[in-house]
Formats: sequence, C-alpha cells, structure tokens
Amino acid sequence: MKVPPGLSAKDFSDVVKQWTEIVGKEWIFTSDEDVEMYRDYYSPLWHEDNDPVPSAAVAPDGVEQIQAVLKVANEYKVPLWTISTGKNLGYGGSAPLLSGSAVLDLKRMNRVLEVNDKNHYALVEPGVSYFDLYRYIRQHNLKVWLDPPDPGWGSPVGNSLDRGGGYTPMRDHFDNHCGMEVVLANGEVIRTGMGALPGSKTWQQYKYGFGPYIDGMFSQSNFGVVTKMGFWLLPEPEAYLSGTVTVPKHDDIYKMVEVFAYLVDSSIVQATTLITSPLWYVRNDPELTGIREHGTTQDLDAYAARKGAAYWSVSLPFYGPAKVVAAQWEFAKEKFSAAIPGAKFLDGASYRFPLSDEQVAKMADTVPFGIPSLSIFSMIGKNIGHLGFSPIIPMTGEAVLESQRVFTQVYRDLGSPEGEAASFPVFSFFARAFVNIYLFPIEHDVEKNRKTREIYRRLIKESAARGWGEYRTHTTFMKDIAETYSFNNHSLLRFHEMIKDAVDPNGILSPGKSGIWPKRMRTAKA
Amino acid sequence: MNMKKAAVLLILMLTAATFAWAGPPQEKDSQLERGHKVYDKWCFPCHGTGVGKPGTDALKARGQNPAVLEERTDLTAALINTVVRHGVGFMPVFRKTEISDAELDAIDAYLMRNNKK
Amino acid sequence: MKVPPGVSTSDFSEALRQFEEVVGKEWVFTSDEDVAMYRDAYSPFYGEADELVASAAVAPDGVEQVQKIVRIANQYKIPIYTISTGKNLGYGGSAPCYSGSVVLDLKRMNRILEVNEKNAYCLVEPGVSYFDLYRYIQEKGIRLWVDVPDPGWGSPVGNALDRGGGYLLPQFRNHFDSHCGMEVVLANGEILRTGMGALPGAKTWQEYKSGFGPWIDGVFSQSNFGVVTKMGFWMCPAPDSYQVGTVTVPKYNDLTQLIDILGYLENTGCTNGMPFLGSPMLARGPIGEQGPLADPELTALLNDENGPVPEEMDAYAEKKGVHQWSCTVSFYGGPQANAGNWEFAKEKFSAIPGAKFTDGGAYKLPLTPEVQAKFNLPQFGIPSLQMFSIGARSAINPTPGEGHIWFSPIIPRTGEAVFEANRVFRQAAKELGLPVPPFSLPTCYWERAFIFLFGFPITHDPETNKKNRKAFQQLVKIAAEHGWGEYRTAPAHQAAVMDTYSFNNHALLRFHETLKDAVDPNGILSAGRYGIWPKHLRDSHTWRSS
Amino acid sequence: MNARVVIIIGAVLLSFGAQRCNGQEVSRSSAWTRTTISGQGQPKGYVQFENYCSMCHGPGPGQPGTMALQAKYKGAEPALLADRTDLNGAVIKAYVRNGISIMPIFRKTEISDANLDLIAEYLTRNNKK
Repeated sequence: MKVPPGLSAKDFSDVVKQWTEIVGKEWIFTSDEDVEMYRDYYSPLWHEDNDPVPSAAVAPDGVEQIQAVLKVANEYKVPLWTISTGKNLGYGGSAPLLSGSAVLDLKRMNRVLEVNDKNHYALVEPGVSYFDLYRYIRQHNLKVWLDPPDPGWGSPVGNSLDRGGGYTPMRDHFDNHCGMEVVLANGEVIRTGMGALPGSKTWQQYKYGFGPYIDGMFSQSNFGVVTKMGFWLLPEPEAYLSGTVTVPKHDDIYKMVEVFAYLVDSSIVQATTLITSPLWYVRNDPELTGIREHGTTQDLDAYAARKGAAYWSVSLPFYGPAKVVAAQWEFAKEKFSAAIPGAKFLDGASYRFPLSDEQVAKMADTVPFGIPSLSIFSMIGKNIGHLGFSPIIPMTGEAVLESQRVFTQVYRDLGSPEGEAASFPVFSFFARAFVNIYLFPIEHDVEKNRKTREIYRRLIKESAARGWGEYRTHTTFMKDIAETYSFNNHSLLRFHEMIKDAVDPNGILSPGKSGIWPKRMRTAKA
Repeated sequence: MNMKKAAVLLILMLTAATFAWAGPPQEKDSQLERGHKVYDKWCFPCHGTGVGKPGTDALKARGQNPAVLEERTDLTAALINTVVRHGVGFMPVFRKTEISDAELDAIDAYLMRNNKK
Repeated sequence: MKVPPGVSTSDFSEALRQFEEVVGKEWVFTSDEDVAMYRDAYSPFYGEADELVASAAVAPDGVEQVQKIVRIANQYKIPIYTISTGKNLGYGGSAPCYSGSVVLDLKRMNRILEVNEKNAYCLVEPGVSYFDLYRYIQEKGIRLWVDVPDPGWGSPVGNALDRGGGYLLPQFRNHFDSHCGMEVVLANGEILRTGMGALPGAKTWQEYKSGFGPWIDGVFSQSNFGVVTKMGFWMCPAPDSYQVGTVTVPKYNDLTQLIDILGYLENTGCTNGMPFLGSPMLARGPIGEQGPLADPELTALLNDENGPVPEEMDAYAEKKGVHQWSCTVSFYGGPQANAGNWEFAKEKFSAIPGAKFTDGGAYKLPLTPEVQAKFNLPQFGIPSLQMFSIGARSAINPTPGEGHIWFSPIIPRTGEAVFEANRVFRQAAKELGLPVPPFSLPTCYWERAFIFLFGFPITHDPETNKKNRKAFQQLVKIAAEHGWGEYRTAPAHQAAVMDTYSFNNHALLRFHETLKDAVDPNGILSAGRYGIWPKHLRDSHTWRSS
Repeated sequence: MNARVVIIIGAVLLSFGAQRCNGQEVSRSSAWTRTTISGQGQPKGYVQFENYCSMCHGPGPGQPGTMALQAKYKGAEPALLADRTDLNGAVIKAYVRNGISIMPIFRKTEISDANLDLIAEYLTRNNKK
C-alpha cells in the first residue's frame, strides 16, 4: 500500500483504520487496482514516474463524515486532495497534485437539495453532475435551464469552483453561484452570504450577506471543502436566434471586435461565441503559409478573395422573446454594416422553446440550450485526451492578431507534436475579455507528451511577457502559472500563503493547488 | 418475455426518446431493470443513439457494427469491466464512487441480455 | 488633544510627527476644530458621550504615503480608520467604528487613472467622486454612462466596498459586482493587486475579474483587512434608446403574480432597466411623491389588527375605481428591441385579469434637457443630490431632522414575503412606538432579491436618538427571526446585525476573526468594522446577544 | 424636537425606500448636466461655489438647499445663496465646517480653507459695504 509523503506506514494504516470506521469498508480504497482508478486519465505525465497517483481514496457521504475524516487527517497531518466528480479532465481529473496525497472523493454526496423555478435557483451537493440536475429538472417538469460546460458529467460545484464557463447567458459559472457551505480544515462548518443567518429565506437570492464576501476565497484554492452551493438558473426563454457576421479583409478584425464588444457590454449579445477565420480550413495550403511568411495583409486579402472566403467570421447568439431576438439581430447588422464595408450576414439557427425530444435528438450540440451532453468528444478529434492552454487576452482586434502571431511562432520554433500549425480559437466565455482555448492532444506517448509540456511552458512565458495570464490550468502547470502572477515580488501568492497558514495550519487540504503550499511543505518546495 | 419481443420493445424505447432516463434504480427492480437504468445514467450520453454520441460515433468510425452497445450481442463482462475500470481511447476511467461494483455487474447483465446462450 | 485608547501620549505624538513628515504638516489634523470635521453628521449617538469620534486625521495623496502611514501605525499600534470620501452618510459617514481612532482620509487621492471607451471600463482612486468621474466623461465626450447611487458626492470605490447600489442595468447597479480588479495596501504596508493585476504589465486587469487562484476581492469589502487604493469598474456603453411603461393590477392578491412575472422578465433579461413597485391606491410610489394617506377609511383598513383583509381592500379599490399595485419596467437598447420587450412584458402581465398598461414613451438617447427634467437623473447615469430634497426642510416637512440612517433587510422576491414583511414590521412599529408605515413596497436594486428600506430619522435630541436606536435593534432581531438579514448598516449597529448571522455558533464571524489575526496581527485597520475586532480588543468589544 | 415632527418625518421617511419612478410628471432639475465650469467673466469664487455647493444650492426645482431656504424664509430672504446679501464669512464657514440640518460637514480634504475663503468672498460680493 502506498503511504503519503511525511507519514510512516504504521501511522497511515492507523489513519486508514479510523477512516474505515467512519465511511465503511466499501468506501475506502487502498488496493493498487482501486487507487489506479484515481489517476488523471488525460495526464500529460502519463506513464512517467512523476505522474501523480494517490496513496488512497476516501468517499464520505455527508458533512459529518467529512468532519470526522478531517479530524484524523489533522492528527496525522495526512495531505488530502478534494474532488467533486473527478471529471475535471484537461485540468487534472481525479488525481492529486502532490503524489501520495489521499483523495477526498465527494462523488457520493449527490443530493439535489432544492430547485425553485419561481425564483430560478438550485442548491446542490458536490457529487451532483449536470446530467443529474438536468434529469431532476425534467422529472419535476421545472421551467428552468442549466448552463452546462462542454462535457456534462462534471458537477456545477466542481466546475464553478474551478471557474469554468458555459454557453447560455448564465455562462460565468462562479459569478452565477449564490451561497456556499464549507467545512474548514479544523472541521468547523460555515455558511456564506445569507446562509449565515439561521433560517435565512434568501440564501440563494442575495449573494453577499453581511461583512466581507469570502466565497471567492474557496475557488481555485485549498482553504476549505465546499459541501453545498447555490446557483442562479435561467428561466426558459421564449426563443433563440443566431446570425453569422463575416468580414472580407484581414484588418476588418479591429472594427469587428469593437462592434462585438459594444454589443456584449450592452447585454445585447449575452452568450458565448467564438471569432474564427474561414481560412483556418485551408491553413496548410502552401500558398497561404507562404503569404503568411512573407506577404502583406493586402496579399492575404487577395488570397481570401480568390478563394471566395471571408477573412473573419463570428456568429452571434440571441436569447429572448421571438420579436426581440429578431430586432437584436437587425440592430447588430446595422452596427456592423455602418462600421465595416463589405460585412456580410447569414441567418443561422432559430428555435422556439421548449424543444421537443425529437428536435433534441437531431441536434449535434444541445449545450447552448441548457441540455448537458458529451458531444464535445465527437468534435475534438480522436486522441486520448486533451490539455487546455487558455490565456486571457483583451477584447480587441490587436490582441486577436498578436496572440495568433505569437503562439504560432512558438510552434514554428519548437515544432508541433502532431505536425500541423495550431490555431488558437478566440472564445468569449467571459463578459469583457477573450480567452484563447487551445486543446493540446494528450497521447499515451511519453515523448510526445514531453514535447507538449515544453511548448506549453514556452507559451506560458510568451503570454506573460505580453501581459496575458492563464485563467485556469492543469495541476502539472499550476506552479509555473502562479509564478507569472508575480507583481511586487509575488505579494499576491504570499498573501494566499498567509491565509493558508491561518485557515489550514497543519496543511492537510489539497497542497499545491494554484501554487499554494502549506508552511511545512513550502520550505521543502522553495 | 421472448427475445424478439424484448428486442422490438427495446428499439421502440430507444428511438422514441433520447431522454430515456427512467429515474434512479429502485429496490424492487430486477437486475436487468437496474442494469438498464444505470446504463442510461452513465453510458447513454456517449453510447446512446442519436446525433452527437461520441462513443457510438467512434465505434462506427472503427467499423464496429452495430455501433450502439445495447444492440450488440458479443460483449462479455470481462471486456466491459476492463473498459469501465481502465478506460479506452478517450473514454476515461469510472471509479467505484461513480459506478459501484454492484452497478457494474448490473450493466454487464443488461448488455449481455441478448447474447447467444 | 485626544489620544487613541491604549496608546501613550509620547507614542502618539511621535507617530503624528512621523505622519507629518510623510504627508506634510498641512495634511495632519489634530486641532479640536479640524478633528470635529470628521464627526458622522448623521450619527445615531450625535452629541452623546458614546458618539464615535476621531482623535486625529491624516490625508495622504498617494499609495507610497499610505504605505508609510500604515507602517508607522503598525510600529506604534495606532488604530487607523480608512474613509474614501467620507460621504457614506446613513452608514457611518467619516467617523471611525472604534472611537479615538485616527481617520485615514483618502479624499486627496482623486486621480482618474484610465477611462477606456472601447472596452467600457475605468480605473479610479478612492477620492474620485461620482461627480468627478461624470464631469471627466462629459468633458472628453466619452460615450459611457456611470452607474450612480442617489447621492453623487460619494465615490465609486467607497460605495462599491460598502456594497451600495445604483439605477442602471443589473450588472452595473450592483456596484461591487461591477468592479474589476483592485490594488490594496495590506496592514504590513505591502501592496498587492488582485485579479489579472497580479501579472506585471497585465493588459486585462479591468477586463477579467478573478485572475488565477483564489479570488480574494470580496475579502476587502465591508471589512477591515486592507486599504484599497485603486479599483476598476465596468461601465455601461451609452445605450441607443430608452423605453418605459407601467402595468397596474386591480386586486390585493394580484401582487404575488405581478412579482412572479416581473421575476421572469428580469431573469431572462427582457426588462434590463431597474423596476419600481408602487401602489396607486395607497399613493405609494417613488419617495417624495407620497404624502401621508388622505383617506381615513383606507388607513383603517390597513391598520385592521390582523392586517388588511384582501376582500375589503378589493371592495374599497372598486368603490374608488383605483388599482391597487403598479410596476414600472424600463428598457435600454435598440428601439425595436425595446418595443419588442415592452410588448412581450405586456403579454406576460396580461395573464393577470384586469391588468392595465400605460406607455411611458420611447426616447432616443441622450435625452433632451426638457425630457430629462421629467425623469430621474440616476437612471440616466447623471449624479445629483436631489435625493436630499426629501429629507430636507420643505413645504410638507417644515422642521426637518438632522439626517437619517437605514434599516435595510433583504427579503425574498415573492408577493408572500412583501405581505408578511408589512404585517411583521407594522406590528413591530406599533409595539416600539414608531410611526406605523401605511404599507411599504420593497426596492429592486438587486437582481433576485428585494430590499425593504426603512429610514430612521436622526435628530440632535439624545432621547429621541436613544429611543430610535433601541427600536432599530429590536427590528434587527425581529427581522432575523423571520429569516431576513440586513445587507449593510451604520457602525452603531454593525455588531448587533453581525450577531444575527450566527449559524453554527457564530462560525462566520470567528472565520473573519481568524483572517483578521493573520492579515492584521497588530489590529490597526478600521477596528470594529462590520463586527470584526482585532485580537487585543475582541473580548472587551465583541457584542454577543446569546 | 416634539413628537409631531417625528411622526411626520417618520411617515415620510419610514417608507423611504430610495425608490424612483418615472413616467409620471415629476420635475427634477438637471443642474449637473453642465460640463466643467469655466470662470471667465465670473466673480472670484464662482467656480468653487458651482463645484461644491450648486448641486444643492443652485437654481431650479428639486434643489434640497434652495428648497429648504425657501421653506425657512418664505421669501423674506432669497432662497438662492448666490442672491443673498446678508451672509458673512464666519456664518458660511460655520455651516460648511459643522453642518446644519441634513447638510453634512465638509472637511478640509473636500473643501480646502483657500477654496472656502473664495466661496465666502463670492457669497458676500453683493453685501452693502
């Protein structure tokens, strides 16, 4: 049996014995076969000796069991790693950052505590997946939508705490949470926001409560174990309409993004979309790569014209009353036409809600309509896994161009693992900034993964040098990225460490998450 | 229920609605019913019928016919358990806190119900 | 000269000397006359021995000076209390929570660091007032709107950190929610920047809120864990057009369905302006336009000992031919979209039998001065001080009080909650000898929740203030018993309100205290704010009812 | 402060939700829609008065200060401070530095002594010598 770093085999077997009394023999996993299941299936360190694997896993079914497990962990200073569903694939999955930690698996805590379709909110435990919540809503015939991320098997709690995003107007998952319950490292239970008022009637209606608003401290961090979270839901809108805008020239991107920003900042476009270039589909055409190397933007424009392709395209999603989505699309067309000569418009899909099951069955991508699915895996190619590189860039044309140039240059210098130049699609998951999301392929191939890691680390440096920082990353790169947020000699990280030592003095909760290590491990790590 | 009727009923049920989830398994359910419900919860989103099912698409692309697992008659418990507990291709591992051993046995029974005896 | 409690005269005069070296003699205030200017003009303890007052004040004009002052305060254990503009009237003004503290007055730090029209954001220092920011935008012809609270002399930084609200679209009128990125001086004098600001040379400090790792901005609001010296805010691009309309409904119990439908319209983004609930029958509408109830018959119906009886209210309304509830909704955006949204809203509200509609008109923006005079300025991003004309001396208010403080519980967004709150607070007002409000409708600052706002008059008569203080704290207790908690309050009542947030034996406050001891071990920053006392003052000050 | 007053204020204030309504005929002044105040051709202290005092003591409806002084003097003295000829520096400074009724205190970091002198000079420019 593996033993966590810093513990003797005897101590750890005491720990396992006590945990077994707490959760029962069936819910403590120490055999090699069981522990292997907690590896990160998409690990960029696959089959390498530093690919982290837990020493054990313990699966409590409620707050009381968590408190008991933490009490033992504190006594023996056992490093834990909390997961909700463990489906945080691309960002670390179910494996700990520090190899040998014991995984605190909350998947069994899968109660849907409340869904209210008059005030449009839900209160759930960490083990509730988007699929579970969707089924609950369908069974009780409630007129509300979820906002799932691409894969629907993760959990609203886990995804929002890692600050993931979705595709409907409720796309910013952490921003749309309302109220939390947290078990602290010392086993105390706190409720945030209005939840701190016993018998509160507005725990899922007013976010802030009274005094400091501490919810953000428990996201992307290791300051506590979140055991309940409330979420604001979107009432079922009447209709959806999408319209695609294309512009002919390379330099039209500046005005296109300006108009796009106006529409987003004024809540006319309220949901996620992406800026793409139709030329991406011919990116390997030697003529095009030649022009990109030596030609001018006019040459690029001429090439696009010859191919009869627009240079940039963005499709705009509108949600709301049928009359209004049509009017918003017209308003958007006016703004783009006034700003960009040669802008063209194409009406896209339009729906009235609710969708029938037959309609849903025929839809390749149901996620923008609040229906969780796993169809993303049909779209992102057939490699084993993926690893997200996701820098935040300004919502400007200049940033779109520069990010494409800088990131493709890295590939040119270091050579791409699977041969072709990468493209870095620009998404608008977040309200006021773009995010490049490039999914590196992960293979069960040590050499290719090593190459991927080298490129990934170079991209982090090149982005930081230009003032772009990643919003989230895989456990393997958390240290690298935390180090780029270094203003005033890393004063933010030192502030995080100050809080960590106060709220988790024995350093038992998720050591290393977002670069935050407990005191006793910092000296070793530095 | 003879095999033919079961198969017809099954196909009817599957094509009727992609959202076929019949709720969590109950005590009284037979092993087969339990297997079907657990299969719907965990496997259907990837291996079901209809558009955008990555598992079915991947198997179809590999020439597997039928690609929908529920329609196959050649699956064995050993194969199913290995795939669920170790993953294959981009299908990741499912832990015991997700699919318990008992639930996995029920899935095996459900997917092997039409195998030739 | 006053000396802060627990500080020797020699330490204090040495600290003041060093303060003067940092900011110059002119900006360290110690004379009685100067220090008196830091009194809370609306203090519930006005003129009493317990009035919270400063011992001195120091006014830096930049971050480096703030760092030096904080380090000096640490060395000599001088309690300091931070204010931005000090115009947080009704919620504490410029006076400290811990009497005798030195006020750290950031009003001189009034630089507008950036206003970006294309990406609709600004970065400002604490001393910048809404008037300053608005004037800057007008001068530069920048097509952005500022979301202003009622009084325009406060600051975006101070108001957001106290979690105040305004009047434009939901994502802007929640001022803390619309901030993006902060710079903070910690108690040890170090500077940190939150969100993307922690990345040197960050290009998206005001475009992406939470950066990487824990998002700690919330820790610095309604608290005393640091001195915020810069804050970014998302601003509203000047909308194309504005449309407004009002629905009225006849029956007493129609209020419940009216609020449910309003909730649907708001949460789907159909009505993106701030809604206002009112009552034509009870002359309840916007504040200032509602004199006391003229008709004694109506007053009797309302003051029925077990509260208004719906059938009787309906009969009265029918007799007078007047509707009982109104809801005014507004729309900002393209003219066709606004019209479409208003049509859709009318369709939805028509589910209530007898609902009637008045079109308030559709207008291209910006409004002409004549039309603007018809509407309330903050709803068009224009700061003003008109709000004070309500509390000031006027024809209907010949002898005004000296000010007001707010009792402001959050109640659920349902008709049932509005009826229950009125019943509970009317009963409480009777018992506490307060003027009984005829019927109060909540305000819709926040999405998805209501605020019930009660103004308590402040007078310069200690007896009246004492009675009102006792009544205020009774209302806090009664509200808590019904699951309603205050979102913000004046220092005099912060400990009492925090005490109601007592889940699991006050676990949240104890967590705040754990953070306080870690980030401010000497306990020099804004002691007592929102019930958070430093370790060395905790036992003597923490106010626990149970 | 007699009970009657408290009741009136109470009734008005108790349902004092900072609500606003529009659509109905409600007059509001737009004193603050002007851009930066230029001092050309204006007496000394005009710019300071406009910057710090006009939002309450300026002309037009809905100005709290002007309304209060109209109710107080009922025309015996001009409601607009700028039209008064009986003010003196000491009274002006006393009100600004100590507050009066719901007008709060203005600190030196808000209105410096120098600016306050200029305001006093402006408001006493028409006093009989």
